[in-house]
Amino acid sequence: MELSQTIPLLLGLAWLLPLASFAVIVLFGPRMGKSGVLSGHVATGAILTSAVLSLLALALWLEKHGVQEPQQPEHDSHGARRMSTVRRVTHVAENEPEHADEFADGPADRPRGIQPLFGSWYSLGTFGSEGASRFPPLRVEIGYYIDTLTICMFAMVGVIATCIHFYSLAYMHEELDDVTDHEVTLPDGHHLHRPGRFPRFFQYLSLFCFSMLGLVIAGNLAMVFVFWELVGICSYLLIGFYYERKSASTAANKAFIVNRVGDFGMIIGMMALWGSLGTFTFGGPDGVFALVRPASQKHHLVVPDGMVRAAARDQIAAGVAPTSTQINAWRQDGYGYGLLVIAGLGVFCGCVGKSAQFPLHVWLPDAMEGPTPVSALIHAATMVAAGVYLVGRFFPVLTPEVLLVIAYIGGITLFIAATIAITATDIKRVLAYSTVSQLGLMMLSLGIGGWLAGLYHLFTHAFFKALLFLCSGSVIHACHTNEMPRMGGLRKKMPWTAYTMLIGCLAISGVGIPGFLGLSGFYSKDAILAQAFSFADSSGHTLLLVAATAGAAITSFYMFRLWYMTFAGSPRDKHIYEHAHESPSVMYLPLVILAVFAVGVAWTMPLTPLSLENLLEQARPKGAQSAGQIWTDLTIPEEHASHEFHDQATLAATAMWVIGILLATAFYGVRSLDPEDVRVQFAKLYSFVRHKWWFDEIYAVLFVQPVLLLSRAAAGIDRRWIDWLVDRSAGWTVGVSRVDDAIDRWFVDGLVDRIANSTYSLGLALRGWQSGRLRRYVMWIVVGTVGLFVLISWFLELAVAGS
Amino acid sequence: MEPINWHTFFFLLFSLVACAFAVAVLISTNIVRMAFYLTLSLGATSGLFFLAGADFVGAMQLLIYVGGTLVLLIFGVMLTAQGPFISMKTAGGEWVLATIVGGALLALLLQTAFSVNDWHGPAAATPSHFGAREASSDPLTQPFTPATETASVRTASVTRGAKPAGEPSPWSEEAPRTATRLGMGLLGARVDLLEQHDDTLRHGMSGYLLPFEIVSVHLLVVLVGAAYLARAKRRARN
Amino acid sequence: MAEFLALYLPSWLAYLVAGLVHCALLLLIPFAGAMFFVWVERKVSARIQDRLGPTRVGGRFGWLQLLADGLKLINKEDVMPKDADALLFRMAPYVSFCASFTALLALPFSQGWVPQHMNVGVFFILAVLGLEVFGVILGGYSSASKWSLFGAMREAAQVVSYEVPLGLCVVVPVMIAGSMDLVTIASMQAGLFTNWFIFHDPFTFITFWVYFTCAVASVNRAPFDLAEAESELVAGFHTEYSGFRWLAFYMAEYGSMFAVSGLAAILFFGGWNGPLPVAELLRLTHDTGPVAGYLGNLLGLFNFVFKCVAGVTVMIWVRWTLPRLRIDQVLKTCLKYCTPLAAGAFLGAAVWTLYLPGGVGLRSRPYVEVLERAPQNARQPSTSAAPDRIAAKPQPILRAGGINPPE
Amino acid sequence: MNLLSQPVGLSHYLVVGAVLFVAGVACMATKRNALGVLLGIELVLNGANVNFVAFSSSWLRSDSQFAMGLEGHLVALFVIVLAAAEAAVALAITLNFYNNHATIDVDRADELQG
Repeated sequence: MELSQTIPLLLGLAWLLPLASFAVIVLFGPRMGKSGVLSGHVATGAILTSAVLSLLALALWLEKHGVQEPQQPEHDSHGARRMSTVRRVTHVAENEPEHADEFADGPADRPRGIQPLFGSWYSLGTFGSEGASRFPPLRVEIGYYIDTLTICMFAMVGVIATCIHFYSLAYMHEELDDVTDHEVTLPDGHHLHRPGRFPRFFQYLSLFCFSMLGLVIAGNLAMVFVFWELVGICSYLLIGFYYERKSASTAANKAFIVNRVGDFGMIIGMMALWGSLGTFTFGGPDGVFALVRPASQKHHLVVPDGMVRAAARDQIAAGVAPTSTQINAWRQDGYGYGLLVIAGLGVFCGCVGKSAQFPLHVWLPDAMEGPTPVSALIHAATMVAAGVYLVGRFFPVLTPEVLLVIAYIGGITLFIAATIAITATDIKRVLAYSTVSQLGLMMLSLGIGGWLAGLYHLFTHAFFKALLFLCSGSVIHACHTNEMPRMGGLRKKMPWTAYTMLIGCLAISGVGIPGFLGLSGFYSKDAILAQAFSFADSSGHTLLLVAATAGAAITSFYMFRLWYMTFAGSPRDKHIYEHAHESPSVMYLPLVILAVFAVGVAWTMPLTPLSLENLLEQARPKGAQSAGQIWTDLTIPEEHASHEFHDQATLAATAMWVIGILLATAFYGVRSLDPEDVRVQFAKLYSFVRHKWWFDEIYAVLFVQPVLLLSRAAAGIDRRWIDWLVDRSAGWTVGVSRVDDAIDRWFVDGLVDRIANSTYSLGLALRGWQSGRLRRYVMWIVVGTVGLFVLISWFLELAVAGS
Repeated sequence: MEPINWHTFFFLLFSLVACAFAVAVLISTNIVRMAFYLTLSLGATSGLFFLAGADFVGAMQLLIYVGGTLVLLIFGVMLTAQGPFISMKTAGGEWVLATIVGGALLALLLQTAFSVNDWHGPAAATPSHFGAREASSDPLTQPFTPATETASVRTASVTRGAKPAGEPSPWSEEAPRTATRLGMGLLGARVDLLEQHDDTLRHGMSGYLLPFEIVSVHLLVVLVGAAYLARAKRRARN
Repeated sequence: MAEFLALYLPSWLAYLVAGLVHCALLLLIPFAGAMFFVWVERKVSARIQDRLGPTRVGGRFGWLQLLADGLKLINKEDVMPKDADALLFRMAPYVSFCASFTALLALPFSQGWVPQHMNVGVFFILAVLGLEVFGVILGGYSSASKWSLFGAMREAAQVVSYEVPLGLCVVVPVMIAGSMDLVTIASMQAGLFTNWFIFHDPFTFITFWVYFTCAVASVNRAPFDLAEAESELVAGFHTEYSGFRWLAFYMAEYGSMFAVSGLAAILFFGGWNGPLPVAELLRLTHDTGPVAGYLGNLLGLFNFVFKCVAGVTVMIWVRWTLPRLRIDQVLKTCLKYCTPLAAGAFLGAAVWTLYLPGGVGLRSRPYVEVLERAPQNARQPSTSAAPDRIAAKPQPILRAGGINPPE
Repeated sequence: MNLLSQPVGLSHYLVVGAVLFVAGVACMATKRNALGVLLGIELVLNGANVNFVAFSSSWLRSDSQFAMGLEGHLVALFVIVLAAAEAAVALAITLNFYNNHATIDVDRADELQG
């Protein structure tokens, strides 16, 4: 089969398999094996298969397209550095001549073009008809848009999800039989005792995998939105998995509602797109990308005609003919640019909600109420990254202004979350906040034009954060508490977990030896930092640079704080320490696998250009960054330009992680400094950060209370006025019905009775024929037949004779 | 002497058996024997089907009717086989009545059967059809024996030329594979109509997929219903 | 043969004679077959029970024992219960016998050596074998004995319910072959033994075993012989029978055993095609000439009969190995195990044939070849027994399947 | 011999069908035994089947282009199958009747008469 059919087929299968397992588990879940234990295996098998399929697709893709050498200008300094690193096996000499033309015509039409595969599997419906408006009819399709990014995402999601499924098999085992939930106390003082929900868990997981993959492979914005909501609902269901716990159900609702806020923005963005362009599809000649960055314009950002016309509708209404020249004139005047910005911002709003960016980041930490594998899969590796992914996917449409907004939102998020993570003591919350801040980092990087860097970090982060979460899960599994202060010294008890987690921490702190080798985080972070440097350099937004750098430091600090508090030192809670134990192998083997990925996912396969970075490079959207039209002095630097800053980026990153780790070691490792002192020293600051910057409280005051008040008022009105009205009308109705009743009794009934009586007497008359003699009936049938035949033939003769 | 037309011979044989045992069913009073006679009658009828070239229907008749239905009936017979019910006399008056009415019906049917001239058999052919007639009647004069197919049928089928290949007698080489065609027909593909050169006839003929489905569902329902009734009765007993 | 005779006799006589000869040949199977199998059964059961079995009569292996049995049975007095339904009582054994004998009528014994070639052969055999139960029921009913009645009822219940999985199993090879014509089916499995349908795919493999079980049940042999459960019903439906009528029942039983084994051999084991295509290798086909073809057919005949005898022997073996089931167990076996298994296998085989039409990789040659070879075969004027030109009919699906308009 | 040498035609089949049919009808009309009535029904259906098959075979009639072709066979098949179903249900009903009234005399099944 031709590759362009094979790949969608493979990915489509990989996408649908979890759905199948979901269906199976929904139907037969509890009946599969003893209390549904098989459902776990079904789900695991499904996701394993789709992971294999995705990897197969990746292999096919590589085998078709290969991987180009990264084609960025090499400066001798980097040249030396590159030569010495394993990452890039390229030669300065070869790349030297390329500079000139590259800088000449910009990256727009660099021969990076691997055409993405796009198409439609199934059309859900077509709204509007051809030629009814100036738009093509809106086709809501199940389509696909596959480029290297998609395939990599598939592989990543597949692998991680598989690991996590295996892990969950063991982690959720107590759900197999009845569970006594010690966190729920019933009114009668006992703890809640409920049947296990093993199959339900895996059915949700499968549904989630299906939705996530669908979101990744989606070929148009509408489909993205659908699966966007699907992953939302999955996360809702899984956060509220222990829905008897008040905290869990509130957390689930919180996550759901907060996400709705974001999705509202997203819907606005979609409306802006649809209302002006009349299409949702990404790919294709009339797809969004092609409209915004037409190849004719060397893929530069161009406000599409549709938006221009939409903006200039008054003139058109006034009778100005929208000829192409006129439209160009309008475009020069900046018509429709606002729409583009709105579209970008709207879509980004969705991403803000989904990947917990600054105003809406509050849900993610609470989402940790869900089972740990869920936190690992959904709230660390995949779903929350979906926002970043969507920004990356939508990158071509985003104007510099939007990008700047994104960058700042990301920066703020990064910083806030990082600070909160320092003081959090709940092991999962620490990780949650670190997730938030890492997502902020990615957003920031995307916002400052570091497309590759951002997505690069998305991948590496997915691996080590999933690893970290699973480790924390195994810790919690071992000591049945989330509170780090009650742990400590677990290193000896659970070596596997401890050291895999150590690897995770190193990876996330971006540890590496500059110029030689590093863990995955190292590469992605210094790519981001480099971009931040170049951005700060080109357009003096230094704050972002500071945020990114500081963030890096804080990250490594709290990660090691976490590790030391959990594994190092002496046990603080004897009881817990006694009962702690290493998790079963099915739990720590995934850890090992993920650890391997966390270390090596960013490495280059020796002697080949094959590396994650170069892979993503293939998917980089065409088109150069243009200057903003609203903030005209704003230009997002090209990413390839950031390589001259690689040195200071690397240095900064290294310095940051060194500082962070040293601090953490000082505070929690060797305890030469006492955190308590600091806490006392900055009591106000501490409580401020400890209370998560009072976000929840502020929101409570700003939004929740007003809504409550409003609803109370509404209830009052309801009771006082509407009820009164209803009672009255009821009274009237009674009166009317009395009259009606009389009419009914006298006229209608009289009529009906008469008919009934006559029918009855007729029946009495006819019943004599009903002899009940079967054979008599047969006789009559035969007689009737003969008679009929005779009659008919006779009449026929008559007719013939008559004619 | 002119050769025996074995088709006729076997036709007479089977039809006699069928009719005779049908009448036997009618006049016998012992219910078990009636069932037995019915078996023979149906068997003979399936023989007639084979003769008429409907081999699949014939086999079906044997399998389902004779095999299934009658076993079922005999079941009933035996379940209710108690002295008084084995043979229940019918009043003479009803006999008379039945005879009259049945006779009328029979007369009617016979009259209809012989009313159409073209139905008297291939021999009663108008000369215009002669070639075709010769051809398609040829196999009939062939002695009836398994898979006898002498040159005459060949030539016949050749001379027939335009005529669809579905026509020759059921025992010749080009015997219509009714099984396959019926199968395809039940699946909605009327492969036999590909040979139907007469558009007016091909027109409006379609597959039988829907009836097939309906019948299968109907069967299911019937089975469930029968099972239910059977169970209900047992509950009624105790 | 008929044509040959027709040269010398008036045609009707010729065909009569031919038919009679065919019948005589076929009658050998129930008669001689029954005797032989009785002897085999005795010997096998003896061996299984660590005895010697008949040894005296006629030399070492007691090979004359069978003759002695036959004579004894024929000489026995023919008794009939007083208030039996005479007509049915007399009829019953012959009904059974005719059924199982007629089943042999459609069985191709070798390349084209088939008494009555019909293209719904499988169906026909199933149908006719199904009729055998009538004799049993009538016999059981008419002999006015409660044992017989019980036996008959059990038999009826059992056979009626076992028709279903049996039919399902038979449908599987039919589906693979795309024809209900036994000759076509068998000639499709020509070549190496890997072409046999039992090796066509895992499902057919399962199907065969289910088929065999159901076949054993439908000819009511142990462990399914509830109709004549000696321990409970004196002798089941033939309690009241003796002498030749009893012998008829007996022959019917062995005849139908032979028939179902033959059906199995054709459907699953390539019919007259040996494990190695010896006949083809030695060019013993009708392409080389009538005599060679005749020899090839003899070889085929040997193959086929060998397979049938093997099948029957296995049945005997089973009978003397397994204990008898209870009636509820019998029905449970049918409804809970055989039917679902058969249905599943049918489904699987359907899917398999849909996606891997060639069957598993071991096929020494694809069906297509058979199909291509078939028409020339059919065209060849052959001089030996009539039906062999129909030996390899093209797969009807290809011909009449509406995929390609008829020539 | 003349009789035997004549090829039979559609009419002959129809005659057989008619005889079966009438026999069945008469059976239904005369038998008091419910099962007898069932047998009659089978006969009737069978007669109808004979007609169908006869009409569908094209070499029994001189106007062979008017043969029903497969239609007849298919209808016959449906008739057979439905007859089987009908027999099952009717039998079940009969047994029920038998168990409730301890008789299978259809003349006794007249509780619904007027």
